[in-house]
This record gives sequence, C-alpha cells and structure tokens, in this order.
Amino acid sequence: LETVPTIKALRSKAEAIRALELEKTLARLGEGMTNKQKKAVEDLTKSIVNKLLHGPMTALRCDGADPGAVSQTLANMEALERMFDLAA
Amino acid sequence: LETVPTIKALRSKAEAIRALELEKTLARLGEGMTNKQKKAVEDLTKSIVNKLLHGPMTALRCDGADPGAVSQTLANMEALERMFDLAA
Amino acid sequence: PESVHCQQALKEGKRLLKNGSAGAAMVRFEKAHMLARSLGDRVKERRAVRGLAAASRLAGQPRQAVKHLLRVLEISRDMGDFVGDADAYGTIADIYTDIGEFEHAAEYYDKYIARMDNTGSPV
Amino acid sequence: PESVHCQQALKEGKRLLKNGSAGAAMVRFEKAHMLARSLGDRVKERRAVRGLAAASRLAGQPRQAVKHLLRVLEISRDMGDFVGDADAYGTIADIYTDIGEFEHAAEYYDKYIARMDNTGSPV
Repeated sequence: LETVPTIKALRSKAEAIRALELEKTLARLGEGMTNKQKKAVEDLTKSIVNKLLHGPMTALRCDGADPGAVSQTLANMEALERMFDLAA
Repeated sequence: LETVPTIKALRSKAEAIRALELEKTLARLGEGMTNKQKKAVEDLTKSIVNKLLHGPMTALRCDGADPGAVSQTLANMEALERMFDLAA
Repeated sequence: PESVHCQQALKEGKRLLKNGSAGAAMVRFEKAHMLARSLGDRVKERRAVRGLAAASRLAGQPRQAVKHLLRVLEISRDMGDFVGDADAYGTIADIYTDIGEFEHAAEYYDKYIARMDNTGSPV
Repeated sequence: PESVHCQQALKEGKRLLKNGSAGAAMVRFEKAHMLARSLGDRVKERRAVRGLAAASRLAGQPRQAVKHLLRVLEISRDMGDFVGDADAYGTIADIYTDIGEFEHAAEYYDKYIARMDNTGSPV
C-alpha cells in the first residue's frame, strides 16, 4: 500500500506529457481532421502510454505476502521516484 | 558503460510498442489522412515516448566519477531491467 | 437539432472544466446527459457521465465522482467498447488515493494494471 | 514526374527493408537519393539517406550506417528541423552497442538523451 501514491504520481506525470503533446499536435493539424480521426489519435497516445507503463506499474504492485517481494517492490518504488522525479 | 546494453534494450522495447500501435492506427484510418497528417501523428508518438523515457534514460547514464552515483546507476539499471523485462 | 444541443453542452462543459468552474460544468453535463439519453446516443451519454465524474471530483465530491466512473464502465460494457476501461479504473484509484483510502485505491489500481496492456478487449 | 519516381523509389526501398532485402533496398534508396538531390528536395534527400543507413545496417555494414546517419543530422541542421535528431543519435549509439564499442555508444546515447526531452528545437 505504500506504493499507492507513487502509482498516482507516475500516472499523472505520464498523463501530463501525453495530454500536452496531443494538444500541440491537434492545435497544429486538428482543423483538417474528423472527430473520428482525432479520437483514434487520442486512443493511440493512450495505448502507447499504457503499454509502456505496464511494466513499471506492475512492479509497484505486490501481494505483500512474501517479504522478499515486498523489499523488491520498495526498491522498484524508490528507483521510479528517482527516475521520474516523483518527489511526493 | 555497463548500462549501455540496457539503454539499447529499453529503446528497442519502447520502439516496438510505439511502432506497433502506430501501425494499427494508421491501418485503421490512414486512408483518409494526408501524408503531412500521418507524419505529424508519427512525430507525436515519438515525442511522447522520448519525453516519457527521458527520466529512466538519464538515470542510466552517470559520469562514473562518484562511487555513490555508480552504485545508484546500477540500482536503476537493475530496476529497469526487472520492470521492463529486459533480460539480455 | 437535439444532437447539436447535446454536442454543444458537452463542449461547453469541457471548457468550463478547464476553467475550474465545476458547478457550471456540471449543469452542462447534466443537460448533455439528459439529451443523450433521450437520443439513445450511448457514446455521448458516456462522455456526459465522464464529464459529470470530472466535475464532481473538481467540486470536492469524490464519492459521487467514483459513482459516475462506475457508470462509465457499465455503459462501456453494454457497448462492448473497453478502450477507456484502464483510464476509468485508474481515475477511480486516483480518487481513493486522494482521500486516503489506500486499500480501495490498490484494488482499483490492480484492475487498471490488468487492463493497460490490452486496450480494446475485455479482460 | 521525377518527384513521383523519387517517391516511388523511397516506398519500394522501405518495403524491401521490411522484407530484409538489404541489397535491393540500397539500390532503391540510392536512386531516390540521386533524384532528390537533382530535384533539390531536402526532405526526400534525408529520407533517402535514412534509408541508406537502415539498409547498410541490415547488410552488416555498421560503419557505413553511422556515416549515413551523421549525414542525416547534417541535412537536418541545414534545414533547421531537429525533430528526428534524438532518433538519429540513438540509432548511432545502438549500432556502436551492436559492435561492442561501448565508449562510442555512451557518447552518442548522451547526445540522444540531451535531445529527447525537447524534440523540435536544437540543444
């Protein structure tokens, strides 16, 4: 459960990047695109981010049953906080 | 320098995800898009991936001068290999 | 014409959300929701409910927001369109994190993680 | 007409690359390169050189591939278009990694990392 705020912070960091880049692209060429196309591009950005973050997110979740797994999950958490600059 | 193969493995993992998702989207709606639009969508996917990976990639590079930094870089490397399943 | 009004209400709701006007946004999304239901347009209905969730969250009504997001998941199931499910589960978990209910948050993050690798198909 | 031939050669080159036909791809990219230069079309010229880099790499000519990629970076600098620079530096580093020259790889990964956070502007 200690990793819950880290999951949220990592999600929000990734979402900020995704939303900003998408907005810049749509501002530049959104005029000539249909709503269906815009939606597909939005879904594309979401699925790339989701697939990329699947590994790190999984590494932040563990059952807590096995003490070895707990310490590894905490190591993963610390590494992710360092790497993605997720100071709480 | 020990982290060099990890950087390559992480790049290639991310690129595989990006290219596959982009291809799926373009196959679905590429017909109705101009070359300029396709290029912009491709650039969008690249810049999202680059911005997301900037932190982890930076964490894999260090001067090697400071021994504390070296051990932290190795810890980052191990965490990334676990999380992104980058078995060499 | 009703469809145009609905579209317009969604658009205004979104703009108000961005401005931080939770109450005014909620009114627009409620209108859009009503119109979408009378039109039988499930895509717009879902967008309206998603808007209601965001407006509730912004207005400091986290439990109401969760309720709306669970409704979003229900509509998606009816439609057989699961693309946004990871998103919805993740947002529910974020809300539980905000209010300190980490057990609930963890439960929903697990559902989020289970869906993030295979967008587009049910798990 | 020359522009169409150039476009076509690029397209065929790409398809051949996908099939793993390095030699045949190289011929197409060389043709595209020549046409692009005679047309003064720098965007197509860069695409052709990028194709030559990929084909060289596939053909087991890593140093040739690096040379082409450095040329891609030169053309980008001339054009003032730096969007693909992180990509090019990263690929050069990958090639050095493949041939075990980790010092060179590290040097180019540093350039790659310096450019990945601000795509579109020079560093």
